[in-house]
Amino acid sequence: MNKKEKFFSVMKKVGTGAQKFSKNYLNYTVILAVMLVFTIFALATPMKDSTALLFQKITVAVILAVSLNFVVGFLGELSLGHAGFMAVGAFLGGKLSTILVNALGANSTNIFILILSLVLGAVCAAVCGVVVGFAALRLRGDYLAIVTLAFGEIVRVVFINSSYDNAINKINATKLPEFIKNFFAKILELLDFGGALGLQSPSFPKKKMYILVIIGFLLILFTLFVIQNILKSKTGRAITAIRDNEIAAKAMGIDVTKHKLMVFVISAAFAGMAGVLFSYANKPVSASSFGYNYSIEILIMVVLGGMGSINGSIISASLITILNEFLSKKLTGDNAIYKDLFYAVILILVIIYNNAPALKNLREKLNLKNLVGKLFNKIFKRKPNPSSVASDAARWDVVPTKIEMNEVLSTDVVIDYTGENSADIDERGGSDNGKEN
Amino acid sequence: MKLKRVFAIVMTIVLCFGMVAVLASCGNNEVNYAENNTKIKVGVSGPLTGGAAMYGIAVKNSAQLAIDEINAKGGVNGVMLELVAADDKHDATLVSTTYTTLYEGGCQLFLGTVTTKPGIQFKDYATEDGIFYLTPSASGDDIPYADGGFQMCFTDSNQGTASAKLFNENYAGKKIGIFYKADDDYSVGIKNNFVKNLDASFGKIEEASFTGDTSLFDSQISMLKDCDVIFMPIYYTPASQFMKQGANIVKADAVYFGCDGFDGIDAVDGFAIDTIPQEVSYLSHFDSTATEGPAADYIKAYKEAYPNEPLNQFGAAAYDCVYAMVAALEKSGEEITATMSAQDMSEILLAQFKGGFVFNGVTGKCEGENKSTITWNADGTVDKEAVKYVVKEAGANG
Amino acid sequence: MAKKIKAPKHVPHKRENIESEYVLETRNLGISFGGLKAVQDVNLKIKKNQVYGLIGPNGAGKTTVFNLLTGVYQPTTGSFYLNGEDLTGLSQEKINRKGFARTFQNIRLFNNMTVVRNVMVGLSNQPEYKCTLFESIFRLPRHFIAERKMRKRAKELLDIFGLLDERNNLACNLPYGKQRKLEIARALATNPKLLLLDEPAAGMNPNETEDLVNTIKYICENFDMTILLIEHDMKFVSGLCDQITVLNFGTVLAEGDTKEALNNPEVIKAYIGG
Amino acid sequence: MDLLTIIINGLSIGGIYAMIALGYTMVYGIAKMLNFAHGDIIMVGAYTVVLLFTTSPTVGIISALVLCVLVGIIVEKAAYRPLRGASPLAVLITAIGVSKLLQSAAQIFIGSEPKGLTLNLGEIRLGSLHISVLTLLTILISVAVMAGLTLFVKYTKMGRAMVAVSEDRGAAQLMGINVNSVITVTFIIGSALAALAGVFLLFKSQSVDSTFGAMPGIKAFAAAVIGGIGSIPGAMVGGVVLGFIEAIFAATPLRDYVDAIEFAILIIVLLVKPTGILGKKRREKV
Repeated sequence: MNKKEKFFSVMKKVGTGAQKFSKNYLNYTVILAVMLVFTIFALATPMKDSTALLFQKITVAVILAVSLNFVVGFLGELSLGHAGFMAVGAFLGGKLSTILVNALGANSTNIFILILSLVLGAVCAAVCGVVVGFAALRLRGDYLAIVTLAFGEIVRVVFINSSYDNAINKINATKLPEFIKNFFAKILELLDFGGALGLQSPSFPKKKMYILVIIGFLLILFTLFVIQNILKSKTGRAITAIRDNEIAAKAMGIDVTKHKLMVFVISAAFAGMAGVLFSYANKPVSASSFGYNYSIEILIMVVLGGMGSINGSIISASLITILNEFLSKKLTGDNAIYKDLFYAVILILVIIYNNAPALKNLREKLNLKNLVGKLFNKIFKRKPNPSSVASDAARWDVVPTKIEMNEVLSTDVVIDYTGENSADIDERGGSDNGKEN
Repeated sequence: MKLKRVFAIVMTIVLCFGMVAVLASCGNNEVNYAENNTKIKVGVSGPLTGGAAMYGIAVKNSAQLAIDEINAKGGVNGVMLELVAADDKHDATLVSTTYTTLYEGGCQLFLGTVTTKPGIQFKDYATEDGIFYLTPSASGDDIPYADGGFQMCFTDSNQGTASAKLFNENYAGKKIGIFYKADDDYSVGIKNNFVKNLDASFGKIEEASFTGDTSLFDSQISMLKDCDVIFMPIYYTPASQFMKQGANIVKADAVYFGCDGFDGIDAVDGFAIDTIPQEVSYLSHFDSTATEGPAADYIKAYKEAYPNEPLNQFGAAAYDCVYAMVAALEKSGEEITATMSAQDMSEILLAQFKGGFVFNGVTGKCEGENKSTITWNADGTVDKEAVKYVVKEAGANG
Repeated sequence: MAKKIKAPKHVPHKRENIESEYVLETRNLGISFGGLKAVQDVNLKIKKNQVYGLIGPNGAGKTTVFNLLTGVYQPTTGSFYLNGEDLTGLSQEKINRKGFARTFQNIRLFNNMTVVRNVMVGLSNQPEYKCTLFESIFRLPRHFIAERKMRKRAKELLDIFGLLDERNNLACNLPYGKQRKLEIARALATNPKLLLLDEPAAGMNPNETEDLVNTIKYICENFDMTILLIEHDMKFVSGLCDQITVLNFGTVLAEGDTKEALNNPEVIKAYIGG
Repeated sequence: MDLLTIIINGLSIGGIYAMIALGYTMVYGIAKMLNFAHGDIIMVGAYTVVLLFTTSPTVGIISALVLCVLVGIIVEKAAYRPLRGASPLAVLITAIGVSKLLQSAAQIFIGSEPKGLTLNLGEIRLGSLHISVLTLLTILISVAVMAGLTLFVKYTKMGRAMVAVSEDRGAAQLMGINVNSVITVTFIIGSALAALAGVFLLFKSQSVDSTFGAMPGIKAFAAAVIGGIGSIPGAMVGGVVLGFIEAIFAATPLRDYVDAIEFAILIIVLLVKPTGILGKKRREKV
């Protein structure tokens, strides 16, 4: 088979697959289509570097936004440490690829090594997800948000100080036996993530960046596949049930512990993967890129796309990334600050519009929520009559905005003083609705 | 129902075609110099906003100043120059944008990045495209390389070594302290080399560090208060905060000794340097307090052109960079046109810079009215003389 | 991490099963918050297929008993048994899986989910709909089979409560009475052996109440169900329950046949005031 | 570093954290929201003082108080009040938005370069020990503020109304307490405390930029949590504890990990004793 035939046969297969998907899964179809067009272009004509680099950023942003939405939109917990998970993936995946590339003398574009790094990055981030998930079992709302923020900062500080040249020198200056010195040196070398300057892990050259973009698209599809399938299963119902009313969910026999941990772990794993993609596109991988501000940037994407709307997250992540790129070229000097101001104002307005109890009537009248998602549903998927909007298969697109969510979140702290499964529930939020007995 | 599905397919196709159009408009990878360029474009990526903006702005202004001067004198063999500055906010992840903006925008001469962290990514890209750059101020040890990355400033390790040498000669027997920023590659790089090259006779060196945006240095001051000489491989803002907060606690006859990051410390907003009793000096390749000689001429020209903008050694180095590249082009004797490709121009420059090119500039040690002599090593590092400048003598005057 | 140094002197209950003819048996069940004994010495004995009433004035500790039985609170004294199996000290979800299902006094539905999905949440843990997360993610046949079966079962349950037509509406959009019914349907979905209803008729008009009485009777007969309910509406209680326990200030005031207990002078005194 | 120096350093930074934490704890206890923008109100105060310092320090401090209170009221009315009764998630995200808004506004109006001043209040020498007057002032004023707040809460009508609102907003409303005005007063007090903290923080660091308050803000929240959120003495204790942690670790090789250690302690406190050192526990009714 020559190259052309092979290409067409692959295309044909992908084509039939795409048709099958499009029946039920619109977002897969669109992303697949975009990916195919991109691939054709990348292969047919050498595409501009800036285009490939932009798409690379978009793929990372989409994975991050969708995985954060899983926690914020569906579990109903605010995570301000998503960039921390990403950092774990970026550094550990990047470290692995550095070691492997050096050890095997391989090319930095070796796909096999990339996949191994993706796996390691995801696993390590998932382990951190377990740690934060455990916090989520005991804490809720503001407190959990602070813990995730603290987690992100800890990760950043640890990686930014991860250069141990001084420690190695100090150990070498001692009178320890040589093998112990070597042992410590090896360990510290393994833990060395470049410190302040960052990790100079292997990355794709610009001309090959399209390969990373295609892998990014495949990872988006994988992310959607996992998260959407979870959401459209009994596990997904359990997760949204916990979001809507944790106490009732427990009374229905739902293992809140298991589900919360699971959501944090899965979300962290995908953030870790996005981190590995990031490490393959950026040099050096610097811990200062993964600060609190980056977590907020992802959160903005999620909020503007609509909490609880996967399609919204995909669209807003893409648009915001493109807009950022555009603005950073167009706005120079002092004007660049207006971008941050703009996002801050938009964030506040969107939240107030979507959540203010006083605007309920306005909301119902305008019905703008998930405008894009709705347009999508309207155009592509669903019958236009109202009952189909509420068709339960699509119901995971709904965002909790009612007071009831307050009821869930107002109980911030669940303490277990006895150390057993006692259910002393600390009330910190103070419920606003007088319905409680 | 069926109609909707058809509509869905149509919509998807439209979307794809839209993307095709977008991608097509991006064109292919070849930069069309003949169409875009009427002048030689000089590109620089630096922080024009954010915390490090003062360095990027100084570089941008100084490069513009040099270009204006060169153009006024008739350009490079009659071809005019034009500056393109892109904002990387001192963020390595934005280099993908700034580099492509510059390269695809048709730049032919590159000043690289202003700071080190973005510079590494820039170096990668430049290597891939076969681009020569002469960075004014990205001082990291990873920045220079033999096949196209040259520096106008000293590398961090060279600065550390030079400072240590100076300490060995001048401060023997004194108690040395170091105050550095642990999460800054510039600071850590200099500090490590400084410690490595310091004579063993100094005994224990007190090390105090800080991270992030911290501006409270109580603990660090307490640790360093008994030192005779405090080495500060940091930028001037935290240094000035340390000096203000420690004015009464640190020994009054102590010396604050900095690197090129100190340049401009006497002009920090709200810092009355005369009120502190300690001596402040630094080792640098540029004297921003010069009142005569080439450095002073540059400062005068800069202040006339940009009266309210930051002025520091970054800018002076950028000013030299532009002149150096132009001088190299002119010296090569090749025909220079505005539509040459960046690669062609890089080839000419690289041959010059690797071939013992000598440049006379405002940075480095200027004797009287004579400009300094600057040469480059084959590995891309610069060879010029650093000078110790005393910003302020010991004793409070305020 | 959480050393038990700071924990209150709560001796962990050692679970021991007993021989019991009752679906629910509690022995000296009690809880105190700080020094306040909210509930003490409650001994309930509920036979199979019985509708048992738990009544008492406001603040008598009825809901607290429910919370003890469903694991929301851990009893400080006593124990309770389901068909002789000791469930004391288990967590809420475990108690539910053992066979206790409850409704709440202030309705706690999954408001942003559709009616049918609310019920399907209740069905999650039934062994006949078992499918692992892996099977769900990769859409293996068992996922589809389980989903189809769950949906069918959920529709059946909704049909019983006359909610079938509302199944694709959001739970929060239902009228109050239907929300109450949905809560019961959802509780039934967990296939309990004992159903605990906390004021099921609260806020209902007489017609709705009557409707509810019939539904509860229907459940009892057709689902082989035992029901423990809290209610203020005496007509409702006497129409449904064959036995009741009257609580006052956390202690049992009277128990036994509904008529007798209600005519007990102590009970009348507690209700009328005194 | 000797122990006394560590103690003094700890108290000096701890006093400032305590002052910020007091504001946090007031707002969190009564408005039941994590006011992420609290740190940025500190920045507003510090900028005001810096810009007016050459005119007159007193005028600067007074205008800082006034401006911060105004900003606090505006933020509360415009951003937080519409969300009263909405999910805490929404309120928290809005607070983050307000924080970003204030930071970028400061950058636009004042510029991204730090502004500074030079100030030397002198110091007291006791043998080898040097205590700066500023440190003493910081400690004295934060103790005074704590005492004042405690008295205010205990003995004034508004203070008691605040306690009532923090205990049960619904019931307080039924008792005829104007919850809106109580919350506004809380924000006024909180912002005034932030302004005060901003002044001291500025006098200490002698320089301010747009992210000046962000880190101290988050750390002070940590202090408030460690001390027990909602508790006025708790905020004080938490602030000092955090100050000591910082001072102690600054003298060890772990100094570069100070932030991480503080946050780790915060996480541990939240997991093990979420009510903090002096907080009290409540239960939710089902």
